[in-house]
Amino acid sequence: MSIDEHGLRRRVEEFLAAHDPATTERLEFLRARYDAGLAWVNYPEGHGGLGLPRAWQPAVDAMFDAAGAPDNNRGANGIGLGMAAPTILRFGTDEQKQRFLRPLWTGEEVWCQLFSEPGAGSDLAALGTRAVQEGDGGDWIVNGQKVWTSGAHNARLAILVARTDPDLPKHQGITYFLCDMTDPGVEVRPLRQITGEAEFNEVFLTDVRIPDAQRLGEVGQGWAVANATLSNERVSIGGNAVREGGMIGVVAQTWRDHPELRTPELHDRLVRLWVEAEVSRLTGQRVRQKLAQGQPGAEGAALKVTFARIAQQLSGLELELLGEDGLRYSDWTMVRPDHVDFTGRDAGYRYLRAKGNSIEGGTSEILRNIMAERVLGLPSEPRVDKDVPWKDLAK
Amino acid sequence: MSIDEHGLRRRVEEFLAAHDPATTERLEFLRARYDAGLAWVNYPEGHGGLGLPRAWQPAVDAMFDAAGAPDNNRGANGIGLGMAAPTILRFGTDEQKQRFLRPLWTGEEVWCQLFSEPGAGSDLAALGTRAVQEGDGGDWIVNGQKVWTSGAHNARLAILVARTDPDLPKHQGITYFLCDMTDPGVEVRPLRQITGEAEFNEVFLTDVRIPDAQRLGEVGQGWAVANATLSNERVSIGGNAVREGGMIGVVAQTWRDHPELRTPELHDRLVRLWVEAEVSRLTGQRVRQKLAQGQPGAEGAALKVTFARIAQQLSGLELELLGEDGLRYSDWTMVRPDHVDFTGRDAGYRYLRAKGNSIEGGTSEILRNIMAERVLGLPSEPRVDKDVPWKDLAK
Amino acid sequence: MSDVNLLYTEVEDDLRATVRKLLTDRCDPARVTALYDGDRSIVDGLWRALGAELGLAGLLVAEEHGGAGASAREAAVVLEELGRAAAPVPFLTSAVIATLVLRDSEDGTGLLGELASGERTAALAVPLSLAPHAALPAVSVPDGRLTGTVTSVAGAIEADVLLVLADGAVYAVPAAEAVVTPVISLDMTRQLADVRLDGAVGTRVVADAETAVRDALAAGAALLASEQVGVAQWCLETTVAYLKERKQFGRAVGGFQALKHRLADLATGVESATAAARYAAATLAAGDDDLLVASSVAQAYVSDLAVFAAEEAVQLHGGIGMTWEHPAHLYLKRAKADQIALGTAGAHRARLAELVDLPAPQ
Amino acid sequence: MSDVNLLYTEVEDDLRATVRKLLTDRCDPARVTALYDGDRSIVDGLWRALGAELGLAGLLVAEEHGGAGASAREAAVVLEELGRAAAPVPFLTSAVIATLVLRDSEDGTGLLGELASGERTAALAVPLSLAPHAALPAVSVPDGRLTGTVTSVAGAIEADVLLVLADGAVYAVPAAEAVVTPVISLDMTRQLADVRLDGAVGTRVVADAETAVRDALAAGAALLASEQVGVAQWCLETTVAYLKERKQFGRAVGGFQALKHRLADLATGVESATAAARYAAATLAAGDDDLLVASSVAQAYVSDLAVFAAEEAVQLHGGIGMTWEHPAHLYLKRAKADQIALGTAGAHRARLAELVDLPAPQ
Repeated sequence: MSIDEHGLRRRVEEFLAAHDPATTERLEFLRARYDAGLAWVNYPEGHGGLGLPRAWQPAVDAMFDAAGAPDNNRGANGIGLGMAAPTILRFGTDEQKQRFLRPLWTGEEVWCQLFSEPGAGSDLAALGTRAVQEGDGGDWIVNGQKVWTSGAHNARLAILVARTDPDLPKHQGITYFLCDMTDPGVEVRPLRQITGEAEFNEVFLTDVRIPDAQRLGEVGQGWAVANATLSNERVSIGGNAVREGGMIGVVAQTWRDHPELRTPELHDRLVRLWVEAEVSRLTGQRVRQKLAQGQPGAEGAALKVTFARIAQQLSGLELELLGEDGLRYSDWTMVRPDHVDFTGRDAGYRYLRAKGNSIEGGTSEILRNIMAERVLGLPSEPRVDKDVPWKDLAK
Repeated sequence: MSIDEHGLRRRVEEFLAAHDPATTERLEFLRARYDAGLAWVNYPEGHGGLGLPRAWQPAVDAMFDAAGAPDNNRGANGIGLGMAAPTILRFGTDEQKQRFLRPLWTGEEVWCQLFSEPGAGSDLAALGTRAVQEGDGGDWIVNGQKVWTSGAHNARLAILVARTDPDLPKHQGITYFLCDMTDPGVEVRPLRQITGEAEFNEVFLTDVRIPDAQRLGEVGQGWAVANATLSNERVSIGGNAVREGGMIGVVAQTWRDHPELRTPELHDRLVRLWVEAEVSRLTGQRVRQKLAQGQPGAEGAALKVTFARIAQQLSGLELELLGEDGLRYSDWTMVRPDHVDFTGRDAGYRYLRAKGNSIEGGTSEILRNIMAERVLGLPSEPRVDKDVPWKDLAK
Repeated sequence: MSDVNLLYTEVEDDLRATVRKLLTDRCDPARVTALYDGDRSIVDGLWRALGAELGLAGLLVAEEHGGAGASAREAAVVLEELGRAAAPVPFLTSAVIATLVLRDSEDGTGLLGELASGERTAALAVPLSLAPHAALPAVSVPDGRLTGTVTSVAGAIEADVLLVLADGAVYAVPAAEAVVTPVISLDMTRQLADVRLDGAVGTRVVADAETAVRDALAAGAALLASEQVGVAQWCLETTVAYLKERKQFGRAVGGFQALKHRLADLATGVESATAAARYAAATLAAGDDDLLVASSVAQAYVSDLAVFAAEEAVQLHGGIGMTWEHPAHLYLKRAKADQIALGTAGAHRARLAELVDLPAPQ
Repeated sequence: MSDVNLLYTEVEDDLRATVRKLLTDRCDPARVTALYDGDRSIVDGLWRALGAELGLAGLLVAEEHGGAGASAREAAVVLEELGRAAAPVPFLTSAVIATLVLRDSEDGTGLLGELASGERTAALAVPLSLAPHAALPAVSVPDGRLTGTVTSVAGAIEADVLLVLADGAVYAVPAAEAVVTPVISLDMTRQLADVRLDGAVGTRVVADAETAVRDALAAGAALLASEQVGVAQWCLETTVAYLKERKQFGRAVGGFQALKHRLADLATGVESATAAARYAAATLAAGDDDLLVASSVAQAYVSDLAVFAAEEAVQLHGGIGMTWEHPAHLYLKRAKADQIALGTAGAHRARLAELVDLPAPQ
């Protein structure tokens, strides 16, 4: 059964007629929307979608929004929606898709990501968290430490990579799991950042038990699965949809609001950055047009590097523009924010928070390697660790 | 016999009294000055010096200049004075010092440098020019091609590195020679550059014969000797002695002369570069003070990198400042200049010529490696070619 | 503003392939380099092939006047290819700028048809460095005869007709009526000339010079960005290819990480420049109100990026990039001259600040 | 101008060693970080040890007034060490700026002696961001009593005496006469306060505020550069050490060429910054006419370099540099606040343009 855009619109109208957002209970509404295939229309039927082009989704969302439909907790479940879901869809068994995708989309189950480790950093494949299976087909017992986990204290489930065979070279001995965050062996500690907030967590895993049914992909195939997750992450960062979106909008407004602070040198820097932000917006638009045409590319990496650079330069400029006010800060109290807004709070916060933009989700250095090798086809670094068993690597 | 600064001054006065610059024949005067140890006072007695601190030389030169003494053709013999002489002094036999240093200093014999090769580039040690000895203690027969040789068409002698054992790893099979440029096997062809001029040459060596007595250092020791030569080269580049020396002086003058061309953005860039040029002047001064105290350092590399960057940015800025006039050039005719002035001719020439500043005498990339490894002690690149015989290397 | 197509259509890809093939066959770098030694023999034949035979001279001219009736998007693709080849033809000056000056005029249609067919070639008599928002130069017409000098005019050497501003109007002046003195130019692939008129006879072809000329210059600036993209693409691709081949220290030089990161940054810049130039061309093609912003954004970004690309190409080629033999210098000189052409990046940033309400300090 | 010694003398090296030892012992990064949570317990003891016991409070005070009679060169060395430790002491505000305001005054010598001994600590009541050439703030003295507010004053929290500008003169006001309200500051290692005077009683200590205050601020700017050099040196050295240790992909991260080149550039910048700061200090010490140029060159260059060094340190430490636990953020915040302190780099460049005859467009 294939429908056109017009048919899709009609289907949304019919759904809304049958489920009045004003009177239907929130969760009931969301579950029904999922079951009607109107959650993410590009997903297959039976898993919240209708197998339609992804490009049609925005129109559907707009119709639901206009009708006052409840939202599915997008802000708090970005990792679930953006990273866990497409990975489960691609690598999961039917049972896993059945079990996890609906409560994920409705926001009943929030997800976090247990990838990074203090000892591994950019070299994610060097991770040392161990998972040992209790006999063939038995549960996996996981021990180790993860870090940079946003939302871990609110999450019900996690995507997790762990080492299942230390005798293999590092990329080969990794397996991917879906981990229950309510397991008593999971301890979540806030990790305070330079902004004063604790937006991330450290997660300590002690004899955490994961059924083999919650393994995603084959044993030892975890690196490939994790890479699929990560490439989903990067596309979502970088490039504003509208002119003066993001940091440039904030700083341009500060400029317009404060004629008394203007100097020629700051003007020159601001206008340069305005141009760069506008060009990066156009570049993002072009990348999305390429993706929609199915043209491949690692340009998501370039967009993210550029996004980070511009955000950092703009937020640094804003403090110099503010001068005396740039010396003042709002609040150093440690809090665990539910929601992170790169352009929110005060100028000092924006400056400090922007420093993370070139680290989280792949450092700008790693992304430049990716661009050089995958886009330009330049030779990779001489690899000293490629064929060495993980346990014998220098650490 | 050790003398103090006062004694040195008196010695110069006595020499000038005995050799009136106005009436003494030029070469006779220069040879006498050399023999009196007043050529380069830090050189040993008998070789044009008195074994005194190098820092005392400027005062001596100033006294000779003030007296109207003839100059020793410095401009045309920079490679001889700056590179060949210190290397001969350090590695030469007594006979070699006796034979070569005096005519070098007096300018009777101009030198050039036969190091770079088209196939080797920054990887100088990969050079392929071959030197084969005719029996034990016999002459060496040299074949190969050199490039980027300035002044080759005016030179009487050359410092030359050639491969004497292709079966050894690349750094070990090199030997250093003093080559007679009048040998019939030496062919010099002008190499035209992007400025239109041919400031450099290609030199083709066909069965060039060099007596073993003109070998400098042991057979196979050429790499160490060449490195001594190159570190002498770099100290001499970078850092102006006076405020607004070099490119910044030229561009600042253009700015002052043309109020009608000024814009705020060009002003900002110019003032930034003025600051950088001034700071680089101070940095050069500090490096020279360190050297005078005997504090070691590879800061010559940093000075040269900075010098090139500033010269390039300034000369690029100047063309934008000139606008319409920046679109015009003086002359594309191919000439072989006797003398190169980075800040001479017109703005277009300055812009193009400055591009060479980050290539000649060690590219900025190679110099950054040197700084990272020698100054900061960072690990060197994984070397794939260190222990491989030269003849088996990828080329 | 958001739904403009920034990719290339199939028609545009086909046009590109045709132009590239012709340039590969007939625009040999050695003959281009010969321009610097005064040998201009490549120019006429190449322009005849491109302008008249391929019909590019009339690309932007309506079909009713004998042109192809194509849009600025196609002209942009042609300019990308001309930039990639550092081609010495008066396409930008005659088929874009001079053509657009005449396009909406009643009086100039005869000339427009001749330009479209490639029969004649024209040049607008302004300095190449003139920004679209700068004061326009004009000669005087004391007795109906044009008298005065305009310096550093691009395309004047190749032109049969000069479009000269005087008295608020545009006059078409046969080149034979003017003294056209070639200038030794930084970029000899677009050699400039000084134009002197001494009581020349001209035909009034556009009544309102101000609007027609400013619009044509803004369009020229929007499209020049595509030429600059072509220059930058050549520099990037040639450098990447060279560094994959060139071995130093037993490895391909392109495998050294410091260079990889620089090339990644350059590639990012070239991708961004392409987006900016495409947006400017598409906006121009659509007659979108955002043209002035799009055009200045493109010039502000792409001008500097193309220079950066050419400078990186020279540097990363090492000594070979400094030689007369290697074509890199053709692109360095073209990129630097293009940066100044139709207003520097800085001039366009200053203009943008006004357009997008980022006021300069008073 | 050319023969100034830009190196460190033996006396200076000895002073550095003493200060560094004390800071290593008593300026623990964890206690410095605690300032951000309102625990200021480190400040008093550390300042007593440095200022009074080591005698740094009187470093710039003549021996006849109980000081050490040292020069700005020694003060610069102290500031380098304070920068390296991100030390939260009022040396710059009290022992440099306030002290220099009083130094040439007849009336202030009593207070000067108390400052020299470390008995009392003073602060000049101006915003930390004030450039030496900017308009000076002043309070009013309607009836001989001082009334008004000065915001964002550095060193006010630690001060017993505030030096307040009013009526063209400088008044010494006991802190108890003022309402000093601490400000949550971007850099809590130099926490600011707002100062409110409401009919406060003060003693007139300097008759010509204009000259004394501007000279003191220019000297402060010249010497702040040395603090910034210290910050930058810490960032460079800590990052290099970390990258030699940290392994990724089976190798020390510091062996990857892209990072090596960045660190080489950073090291070049730190060396250059050191030269600029040394020149400013030496020029100040010698009473050289070139001071204003030297001071603005140092601020124009070193302010930005220190921020760059701190930003590179955070980035090259990866995630760990973003954590509260790692001290890198102390230096990032100090560097950024120092960049704004006593005029931004941009403000000093604008001043320099006037001093060295590079006129801005009219």
